[in-house]
Amino acid sequence: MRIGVFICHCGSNIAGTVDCASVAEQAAAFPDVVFSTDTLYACSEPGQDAIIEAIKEHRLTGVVVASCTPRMHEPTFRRAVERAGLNRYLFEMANIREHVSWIGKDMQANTNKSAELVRMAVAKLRLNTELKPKFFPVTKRVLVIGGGVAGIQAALDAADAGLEVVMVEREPSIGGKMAKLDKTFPTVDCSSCILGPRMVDVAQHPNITLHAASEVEAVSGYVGNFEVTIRKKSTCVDWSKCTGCGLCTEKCPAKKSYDRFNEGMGHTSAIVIPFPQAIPKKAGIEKEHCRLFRTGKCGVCAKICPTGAVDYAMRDQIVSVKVGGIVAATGYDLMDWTVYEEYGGGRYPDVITSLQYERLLSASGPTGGHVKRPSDGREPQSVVFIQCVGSRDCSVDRPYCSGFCCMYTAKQAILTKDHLPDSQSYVFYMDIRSPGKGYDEFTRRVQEEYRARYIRGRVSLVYPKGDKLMVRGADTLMGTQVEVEADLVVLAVGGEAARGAPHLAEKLRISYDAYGFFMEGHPKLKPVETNTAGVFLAGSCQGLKDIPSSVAQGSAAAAKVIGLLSRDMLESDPQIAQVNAGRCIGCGKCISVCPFKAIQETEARGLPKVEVIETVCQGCGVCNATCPQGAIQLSHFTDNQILAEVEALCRF
Amino acid sequence: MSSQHFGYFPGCSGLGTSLEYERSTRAVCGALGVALTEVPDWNCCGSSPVAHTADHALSSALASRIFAQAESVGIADIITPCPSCLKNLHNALRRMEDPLFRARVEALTQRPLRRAHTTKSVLQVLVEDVGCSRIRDAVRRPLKGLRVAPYYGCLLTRPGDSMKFDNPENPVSLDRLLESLGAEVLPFPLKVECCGAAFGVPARDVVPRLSGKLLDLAAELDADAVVVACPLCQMNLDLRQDQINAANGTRHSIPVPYFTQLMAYAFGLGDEAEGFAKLAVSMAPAFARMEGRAAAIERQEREAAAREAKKAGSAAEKKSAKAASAPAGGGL
Amino acid sequence: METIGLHEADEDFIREVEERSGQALSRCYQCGNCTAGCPMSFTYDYPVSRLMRFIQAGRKDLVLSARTIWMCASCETCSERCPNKIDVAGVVEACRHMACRAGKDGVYAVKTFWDAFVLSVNQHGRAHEAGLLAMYMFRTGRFWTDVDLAPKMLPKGKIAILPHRIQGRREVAEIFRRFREGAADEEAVRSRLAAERRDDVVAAYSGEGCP
Amino acid sequence: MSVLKGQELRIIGFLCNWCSYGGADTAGIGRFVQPTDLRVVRVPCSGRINPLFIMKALLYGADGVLVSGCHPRDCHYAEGNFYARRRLEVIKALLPALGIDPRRFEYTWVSASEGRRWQHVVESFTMQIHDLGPARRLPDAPELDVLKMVAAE
Repeated sequence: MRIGVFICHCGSNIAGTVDCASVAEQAAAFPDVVFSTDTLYACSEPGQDAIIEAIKEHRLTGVVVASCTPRMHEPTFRRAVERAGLNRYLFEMANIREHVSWIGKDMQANTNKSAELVRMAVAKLRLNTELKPKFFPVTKRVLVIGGGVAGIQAALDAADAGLEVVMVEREPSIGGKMAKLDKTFPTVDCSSCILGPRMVDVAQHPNITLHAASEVEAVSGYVGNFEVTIRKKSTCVDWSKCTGCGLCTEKCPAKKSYDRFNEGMGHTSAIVIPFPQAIPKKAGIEKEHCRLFRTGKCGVCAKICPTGAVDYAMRDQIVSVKVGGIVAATGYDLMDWTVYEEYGGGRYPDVITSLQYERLLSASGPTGGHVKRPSDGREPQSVVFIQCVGSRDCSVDRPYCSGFCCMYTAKQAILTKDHLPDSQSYVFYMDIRSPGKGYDEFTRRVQEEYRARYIRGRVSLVYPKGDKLMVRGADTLMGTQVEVEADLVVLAVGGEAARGAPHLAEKLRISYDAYGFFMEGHPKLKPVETNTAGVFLAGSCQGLKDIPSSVAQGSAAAAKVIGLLSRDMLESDPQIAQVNAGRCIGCGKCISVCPFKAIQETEARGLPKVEVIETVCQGCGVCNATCPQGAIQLSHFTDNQILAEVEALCRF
Repeated sequence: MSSQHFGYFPGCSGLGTSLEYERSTRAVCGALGVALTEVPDWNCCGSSPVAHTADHALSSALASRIFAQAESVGIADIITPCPSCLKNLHNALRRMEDPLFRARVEALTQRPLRRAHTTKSVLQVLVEDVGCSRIRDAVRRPLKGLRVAPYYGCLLTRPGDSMKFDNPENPVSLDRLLESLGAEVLPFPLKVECCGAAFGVPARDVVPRLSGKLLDLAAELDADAVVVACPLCQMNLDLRQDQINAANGTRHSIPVPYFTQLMAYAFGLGDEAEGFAKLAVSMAPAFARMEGRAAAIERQEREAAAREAKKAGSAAEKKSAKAASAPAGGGL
Repeated sequence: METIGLHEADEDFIREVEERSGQALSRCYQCGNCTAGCPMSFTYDYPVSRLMRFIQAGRKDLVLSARTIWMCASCETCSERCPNKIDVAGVVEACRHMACRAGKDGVYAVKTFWDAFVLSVNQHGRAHEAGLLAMYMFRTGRFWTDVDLAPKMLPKGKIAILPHRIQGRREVAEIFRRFREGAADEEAVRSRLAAERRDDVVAAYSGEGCP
Repeated sequence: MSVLKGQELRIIGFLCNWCSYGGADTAGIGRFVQPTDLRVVRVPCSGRINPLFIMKALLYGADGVLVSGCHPRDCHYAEGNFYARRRLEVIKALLPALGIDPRRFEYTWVSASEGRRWQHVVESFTMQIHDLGPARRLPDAPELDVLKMVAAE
């Protein structure tokens, strides 16, 4: 093999702590290396051209680039060598930036380590072989998990582009958190007025199939051809018959049931249509509140239903669907703020969350939009907002900023004044975070025009005194302890990954961070991709964000899916397992360990053997490590290739 | 029960200002079968003033001598009624996990500890090791009708991370204990607020302000008594109640017994164990109100029971009538 | 108010407070929660959060002379509620210890009361409430301190007129003497351990950083 | 050329591409300073790691071998790391029989977001190997039968 080595300076990113020229010089002496140089930016156009030039000029048959992580630019350089006529797998990378120059300043040690990493790459490259991809057909259908505003946007965009869309929503209605909001910042326009029509579009779009009150049970397969199992949870109402007339909800005797849509701010019936604009507008029974399920006596709704849709014996249904791509848009939930015992831990009825306050403000809410205290129904005169409850707080393991609380609190303070002109709002904040178009102006308006008092400091204690709540905080700008008598305390509770998000991530085989948020492919350049091909992200499941950003990501994820499924055939990755039939003894151990069922039994000259289904194999190599004969080898990561790297390190 | 044998550290105030806490604690533990062996010839725990002004090593050295004295009679686990002593004993053990700190302490005591020690409050032992159900079983005179505000003070559960007892912001162990005595326990939102601690002596405006707030709240809740677990809290709220009233222009007269005194009363252990005579603000009016309420509650209960019986009786009648008229075999 | 020269920050002071308290002061982001919850705040010259800021800025004299560090009641509300899990009370305590070492007067009445307590323990092995109160009154000249309480306590036998002297009071006095003579000084103990080849202990300690 | 004499020891890390290699990248992007001893071999999945790799590395002169994969249940290939865990446990148990201090080999789980954790893993493992000192070198280690046996596990 004739190998060329290119040591990238990456400006000063690498060259600042690695002597690149010295590494290139050392590399020239490695076996099979016929050309070695250092280059300012290997990934730039002149950098790539230089590689192509060198391949041609020195008749190179293999290339090593030592630069950044292969997770960043391996595809870039593979394309470059391909342009020079080399097979793209006759290329190796040594990561001397993330793993060397950025984690230490010792020039001598870094230079030495870089040279060793290049030696490893060369040793492996010498055993590389040409690999060619296969092609396979794709299913032109997309699964959108989550029917909040991000999922709705992704679904509509994909459906408008002609793709079939299957939407799965855990709740009985789509709409997500946005459907619960009264108004949106910074325009203070009505949330349901802008979301409602889009929800209707989802229901009516010929390309969209909606499964509400459903969850993704299992996912198998791979990009282009996922097999998804959906559990449609029993609502005890046959939705093909239910007309959403609401008669059952009126007659249901269990009127004191917890109202999930209204965040517990009001009561509802046990058979319930979550809210007037619900999509689908169908009734469902909440079993934990239903008299029939609790006491065995009732059955009023079944008697009253004009279409006979109520079916107490209804069971969950399992539906299977094939899709080519998946968009996860599972959103967020509020963190459990009751850990803040100093704010009452949920014991004081007039200490509520901001989302509960949205329901009090909303005309479709339990109070018809009249702001009334939950305890006694009085109109509050003094309303205290406490920011950063469960955000930026290491003591409850929520060190991150939720990002949207500053803005919605400003909005709620404005709405408070609109609803109750004689009221006074107080906002305890640590920093006002309002980077967005028109956002900071908005937070000025609430103080200047609406006269909300902003107090820079945290609140240490809220306790009831008579029928008021005493709020004890600090005003760090005055440098003193302060107290406010409040009628109502609204906690700007931070968000966290939706309940069960990690569990879904595991089904989708995507990564998630310590807080359950899904990991994007690259923090800058792949914001809606994941490291699992064919799975994309939209909205707060990736990290908390406001409505405009969620919508933007919904569209971005749709664009990615549309791009993916615009092709009829997809290229399969040739870095997959291959069987050396001569060595295979047909023991079948590989079949039992393969997570993708990509290996099957076969026969050669009457002897049992195995073979790999090439488009199913995902290239994990578990079979390779299991095979007692070394007969099944993962291309591009064979035993010999990896051992060559080990040996390059240990033997010199 | 062998597991309920502890070393006992009364603390300096137990010999003076909190005599009644000390005596009632011993009596209650005795009644519940918790064996206490007083640490022989114990010294000051190295409590706040020493820790405050000098150095952790010095205050821990004083604590360490106490553990060494306990070792001399074969005891490793020490309990104390005083939260301030508890905090210092606890912090000493925690800090001595660091080998250098331990060496510094040993340089002062010249008596290295040989055993692993633990320390707990009397309250924790009564709630966790004895348990409320055994306490309930020991009650002879339930505190039915007594409205009490449980006040824990600031030290009992802090630091929460290492003390690992109850909830540091909203403890409920004392609530549960008092409930098992039959008392009506009021929600007392300032249950862990500071009373002014030892500042009663050197800074006179502190206690009226901080303890005054607590008494105001207790009065607002119409509490018969504020129940405490700390000698310093008790002294500030009870002994200094007149000072507080004078400073704030209030006229509170709320008795402030230790929880162990109420236990001794409920267990019927006698005047000496109860020690209510030692309180500055008398418990007598509170007990009088309690008895009045208890009588009213009992009357209501009797009436309700009678109504219930009547209802059940008529229902049974109806049922039997129905059963009689129903065809044979019509039952389930 | 004076202009504070930020470049004049006393870095050694910052480091010493961090070492003595075991707390990373840079974690404080000045939310004010400690000030918000502090019951003694009304007695301070600087609220706790500002004290934290002064320490961050290396204002040694100002911090060690602050009334705040003497009036803190060590109730630990600040530490319990700090969103950055800083033991704020521990930081204040470290400053108070440093102020004592530096011979600062502190708040006279408070320091005198603490000193009387410590002396009482030094003498008798236990704190003698009546005795230390008498000593405090004598030293401060505040002869009317709590005399109104005496009639409430004396008849009930709640004041022990004579101190309870323990048998081991000499042992306790020895502890105080060794302390005064510096037997527990960190450097001394560390070098003695090194001499005794207790490397395990020394190594374990030097590895200690921020929690 | 070799590790820096007197400063570095020879430590090899086998990292799965999706989680731990990403975690090491995240640590780099965060500029979390680490000791320079470790050399990383990238594999698709911790389940790809043949016990042979680890045994050979240790017999051929590595002073320490570190394996890191995705957290259990968070595997890019669904269950590769479960297979890995079983095998790696066997190796750890076998090392003493070969006269190798089992502390020279560790395995752990680091996700792509856990740059800080990766830094901590590298620091503590490197410190552990330095505490053990250089391993005995077997420059011409023969193909031991036991290796084949392990590979067959």
